[in-house]
Amino acid sequence: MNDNAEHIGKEEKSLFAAPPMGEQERMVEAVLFASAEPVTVRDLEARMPHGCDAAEALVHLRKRYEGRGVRVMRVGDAWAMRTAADLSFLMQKETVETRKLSRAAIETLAIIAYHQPVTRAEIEEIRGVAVSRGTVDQLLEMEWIRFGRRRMTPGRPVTFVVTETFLDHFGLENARDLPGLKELRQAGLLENRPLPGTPQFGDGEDEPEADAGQSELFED
Amino acid sequence: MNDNAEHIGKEEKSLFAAPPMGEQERMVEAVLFASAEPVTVRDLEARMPHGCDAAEALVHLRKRYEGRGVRVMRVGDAWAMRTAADLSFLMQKETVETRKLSRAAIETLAIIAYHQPVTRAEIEEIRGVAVSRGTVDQLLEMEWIRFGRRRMTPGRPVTFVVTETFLDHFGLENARDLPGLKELRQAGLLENRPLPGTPQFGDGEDEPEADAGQSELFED
Amino acid sequence: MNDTIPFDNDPLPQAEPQSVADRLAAEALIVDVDGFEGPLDLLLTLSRTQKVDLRKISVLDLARQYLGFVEKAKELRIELAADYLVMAAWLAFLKSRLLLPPDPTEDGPSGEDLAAHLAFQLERLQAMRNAAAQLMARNRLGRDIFVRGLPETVERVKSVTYTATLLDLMQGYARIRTRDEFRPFVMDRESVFTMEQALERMRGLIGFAGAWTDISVYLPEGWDNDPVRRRSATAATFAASLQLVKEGKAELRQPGTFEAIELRRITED
Repeated sequence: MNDNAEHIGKEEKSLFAAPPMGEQERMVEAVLFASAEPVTVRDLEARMPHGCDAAEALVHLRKRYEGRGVRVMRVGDAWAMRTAADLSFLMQKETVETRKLSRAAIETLAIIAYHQPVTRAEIEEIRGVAVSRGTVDQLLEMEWIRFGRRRMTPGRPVTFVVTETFLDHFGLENARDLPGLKELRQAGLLENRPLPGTPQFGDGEDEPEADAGQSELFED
Repeated sequence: MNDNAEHIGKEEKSLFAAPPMGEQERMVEAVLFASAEPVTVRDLEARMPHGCDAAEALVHLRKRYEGRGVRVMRVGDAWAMRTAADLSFLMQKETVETRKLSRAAIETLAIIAYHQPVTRAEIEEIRGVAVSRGTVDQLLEMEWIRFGRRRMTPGRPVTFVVTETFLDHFGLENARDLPGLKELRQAGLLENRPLPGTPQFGDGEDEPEADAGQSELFED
Repeated sequence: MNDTIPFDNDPLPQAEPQSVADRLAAEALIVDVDGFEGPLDLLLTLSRTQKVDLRKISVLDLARQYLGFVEKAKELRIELAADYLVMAAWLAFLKSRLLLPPDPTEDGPSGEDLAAHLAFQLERLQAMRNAAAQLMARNRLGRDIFVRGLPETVERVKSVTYTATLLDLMQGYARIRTRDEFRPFVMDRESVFTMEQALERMRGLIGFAGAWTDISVYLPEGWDNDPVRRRSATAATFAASLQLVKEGKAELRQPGTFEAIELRRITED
């Protein structure tokens, strides 16, 4: 029957019974696949041999594609085949580009790491330059910093602290592991001697503040 | 596992097992379905999660679509989904009017397909007439042929080979599947037999290259 | 291959086709000469009149037919392209080779070899034509087989990952914390009295210095209390005095070591 159906022209076919449902299902499948737009049941039947029941074929086809990578979907009063929504990630070609963090971002991040919790105004004071919103947003987005407790001072400014993601990335157990200025100097990262009488962060005076910071580092 | 996999970045995913084969099959199905062009195994795997075996998934998928209205077809090194040929009568709407090829173009195409890699001089020798530039240009433009390696004979003539687009158009898995290829070869009709008494360049020298022809068909 | 070329002793020396039908066919060929794709194509068409496998074709007959065709074309004053004539000459040569007993003194390929090659060329061309027909008769994309009607384009998502090392971080911090130490040297202008200032001041005052005067008298007001300012002003005033001496407007003297330096104007007369 199947073979016959293929060799007999459309007109003659109408004299015979409609093709078996399995065959009708194949037809609907092929038309939906190749069509550039959704196809109505009426259109389907107009294209299929006489006596076909496209609606029923669609029910079968739809069941067949259940849970597959491709779905038979209703679009208005027409039908179409689409890739499964959960596989949409396959339709994207991801290219990952690794870029060095900008100098502004590194400096801001460093200040937050060494001085946390720290307000934006404090960061600006230390850097001596305004901190752009984009820089802070970028660090927040990267999840290297997050908002800490509000400072209990006028205006109740928000503070920033570094996150666990930050510690992970830099291989630190906690922010206290960051080397102090003295160690930076010993490591040759600071070349010149400080001016006498210049207070140094991380040198004694800052310790209590840094300590206070740590306790609220992972608060929620 | 599945849910997790979606929330974990690509790098971390490699630490876990690849998705189950059923899931991989769905992915291959979705990608092939969505693309009008054949997709290589390499491309498939680049788009699928790490550790997937697209080739194996393709075997399953191909079996699944056996006898359906849509087929999974191999085109050279790539794979594509195409409607079953016996349902073409449903597709008047989708039929693309292809440019009518001249007899010269058709013959030239066949000669390139069966004799590839083949030089223009060899095509002319077989047809007994000069090959017009327009004929070759047309075939190149249709992307049915492309330039192959230069022949290592005096003048280093350029050769022509057929493309993946050619295979796709004629529903061939690869150039070895050309109809009657084996018989023609056995009958010695694909040999480049020189006119007795005329010295021919590249006698013998060409043989290994001609053999390599099939294997280097889709070299890059 | 040699045995496939029958050496029939055709009594007809000329190349006239044998029957009326053949003759008509030949004339039809000539009328259609533009439709042929060269001599090989014509030969292939002529060979069909032999109605045999191309491997068993009589090349001699074929050569006769071809030469007959060319003759006929000449009679009808039809211009034949050069390659048809070249082929005719070659076939005439081949015909003579095939008909005459081989000359042992002559080298080169035998008539049989040449005939076999021509038969091979015809067979190969026919094979390619058959192959082309088979190829074109295949199920073809866009006619019998169809692609996805609504392909989804692959969206290219470019994601940028920013990285920094601990060293970057520490260097960044070090850079900020040591910025003050690195700042370029800038003179504290507040406590500096320049030589230019002193010179200007002294030019105004020198006119009154008729007698020896301690140059400390020339220090500007307010510069003698703060030691830093006094040092600067003293140095500048002394330098300005030297300049005036150099210009010949004043003379300097110091009675003894660490004693006051005195200045007096020189009157020009």
